Amino acid sequence: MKLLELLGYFNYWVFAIVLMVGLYAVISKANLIKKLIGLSIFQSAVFLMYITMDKVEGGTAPIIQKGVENQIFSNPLPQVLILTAIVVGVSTLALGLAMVVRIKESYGTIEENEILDAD
Amino acid sequence: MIFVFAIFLLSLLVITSIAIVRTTNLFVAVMLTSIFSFLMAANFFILDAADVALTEAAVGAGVTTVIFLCALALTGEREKPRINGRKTARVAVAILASLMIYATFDKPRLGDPDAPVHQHIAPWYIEKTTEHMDFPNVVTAILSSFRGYDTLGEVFVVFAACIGVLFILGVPPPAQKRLNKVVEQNKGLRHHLIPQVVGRLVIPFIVLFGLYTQFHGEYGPGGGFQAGAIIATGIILYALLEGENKALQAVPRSVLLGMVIGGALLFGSVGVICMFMGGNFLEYSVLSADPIWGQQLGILVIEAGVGMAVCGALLSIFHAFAARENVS
Amino acid sequence: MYIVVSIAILATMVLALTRALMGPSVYDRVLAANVFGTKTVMLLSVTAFLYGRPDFLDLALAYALVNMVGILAVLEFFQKRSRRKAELEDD
Amino acid sequence: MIDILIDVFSWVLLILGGVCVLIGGIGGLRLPNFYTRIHAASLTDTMGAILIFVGMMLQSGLTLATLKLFAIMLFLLLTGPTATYALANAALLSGLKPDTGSNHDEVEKEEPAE
Repeated sequence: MKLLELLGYFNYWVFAIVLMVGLYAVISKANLIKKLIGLSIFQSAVFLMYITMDKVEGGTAPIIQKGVENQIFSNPLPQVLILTAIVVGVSTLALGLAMVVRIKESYGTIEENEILDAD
Repeated sequence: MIFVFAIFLLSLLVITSIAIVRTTNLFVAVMLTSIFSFLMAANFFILDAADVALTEAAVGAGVTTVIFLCALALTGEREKPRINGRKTARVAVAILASLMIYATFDKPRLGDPDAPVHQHIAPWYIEKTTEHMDFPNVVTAILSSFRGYDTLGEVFVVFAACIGVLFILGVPPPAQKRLNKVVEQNKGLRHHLIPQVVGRLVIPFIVLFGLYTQFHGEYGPGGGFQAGAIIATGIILYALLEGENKALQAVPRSVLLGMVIGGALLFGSVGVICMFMGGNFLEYSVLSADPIWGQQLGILVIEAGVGMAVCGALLSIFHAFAARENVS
Repeated sequence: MYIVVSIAILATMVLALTRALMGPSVYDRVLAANVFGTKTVMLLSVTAFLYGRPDFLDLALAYALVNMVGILAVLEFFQKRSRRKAELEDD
Repeated sequence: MIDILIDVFSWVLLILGGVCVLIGGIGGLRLPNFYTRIHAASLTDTMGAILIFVGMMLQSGLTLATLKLFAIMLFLLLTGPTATYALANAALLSGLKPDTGSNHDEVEKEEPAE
């Protein structure tokens, strides 16, 4: 495979790496807020993969310009999915943070191991 | 040529994500998360996703950072490093990463026109948008009319999350945490006169730009979700500069809840009205004699509903967190 | 010609990112985030021209407006923390 | 003839803007303490923004894009320095003393804000 061929897969490799970095944060970090940050990184990696799939060689964004004829457009469908997913992601993140605040107030700590001991 | 940009920005993305996970100071992690969202928006734009980049910009820069910081103010800022369990987690993650990278080799190359993704339904959408709706932005057409039912579900998810946060943070904190002295007026950035003056100058433009994005959704990148986030960011800026109480006077809590409920209700009622007029649920072409104008009218009203719901939800979430800080 | 400008902006982004990662005090990181924000605005507008789609400047305009909120939120957070520290001392 | 002149002038402005932005980045990295870095980064920020956006405005002639470019430049000029001012103010208030040059030999003490 020549280099240019390999570069075509670079986006997917970055997706795999950022996904795993997010997963690592969720698994190995005890602090609940760090877990939520890891979760949002995990989510952004998934968004990146969807949007990488929609790019068409030489295509522009799927907004039809009046004058231009037979334009190649990138695929609009993944963009619609991700557009709503970002806003939903933020509101669920806010829900998670609200729970973390309540855990801090009742347990006095947000380190996972200390919470388990307190139970 | 876009490969140069894409590779450059994506490698920055990887570096930032690794740096986020490694720092122990949570505040630094939040700052790096805002840089992470800047990079995501730039990547989305380079990969031809203008609407998504605008959403990531409107939501990532303003609302996410503010919500994280409000939560950090209520919980500790320092993270205690964990000693055991690091080795196994790293090995497991490394194996998974190599498996996934191995799996990516039979994916279509970036930008490959005859990839299966592009054959199935996308060309149909692009043709039908000019035929049914006759406006340029295909993404808004799919979002609000072809896939209107899913967007309705999304608005209800945002609504549920907002109600969830209000329930969770509605309970007053346990008594001993409450500061006995009278809560001095939250003056926002007190002695920063210049940001207040410039903020007072910029906030109307932010809200105006939010409304522009709301109604410009058909012709360029924009729509309800982005507009709601931008307007919420403008009012959050007002709350930061003038103090949270004055922001509550400007947009009281009842109005916020009314916006959240009203937006979701507006969306659903447009669907029901379509059924009354003979079409099926969320089929806007029956709304008026000329089907194309019916579609455009329906989409306009729905985007307004989505914008109201998202703006109300994000703002009431912010006020729920900010009110908590005064008390505890 | 836009490519030259965009490469310069990308290079500055890398420098700002290294300052964000290395920065000794926390305010260096906030400064790096601020510089990064303005560079993103410039990169978006230059790329909009590079792609020949100048109607996408709305993104850069949105970013130019929203960029300040993050920075002021951080400073508000610090002000509250120092105020709370002062209260703890005199309590 | 006139549009060649405009083209050349806008390229010169664009390149100057790029160089100015680059200098800001390098300055932000190499300067010793916080206040010199903030000085370097914020100054070249606004200057680079002016140069690049005026260069692009010349390039795009009298269209809607020029108006948008002008609006972006205006808001960048408004919000950029304000954010930097608020940052420097907060740093000063939280006890990060600027190095007044008198105590050059003293090693830069660890900022209390960390």
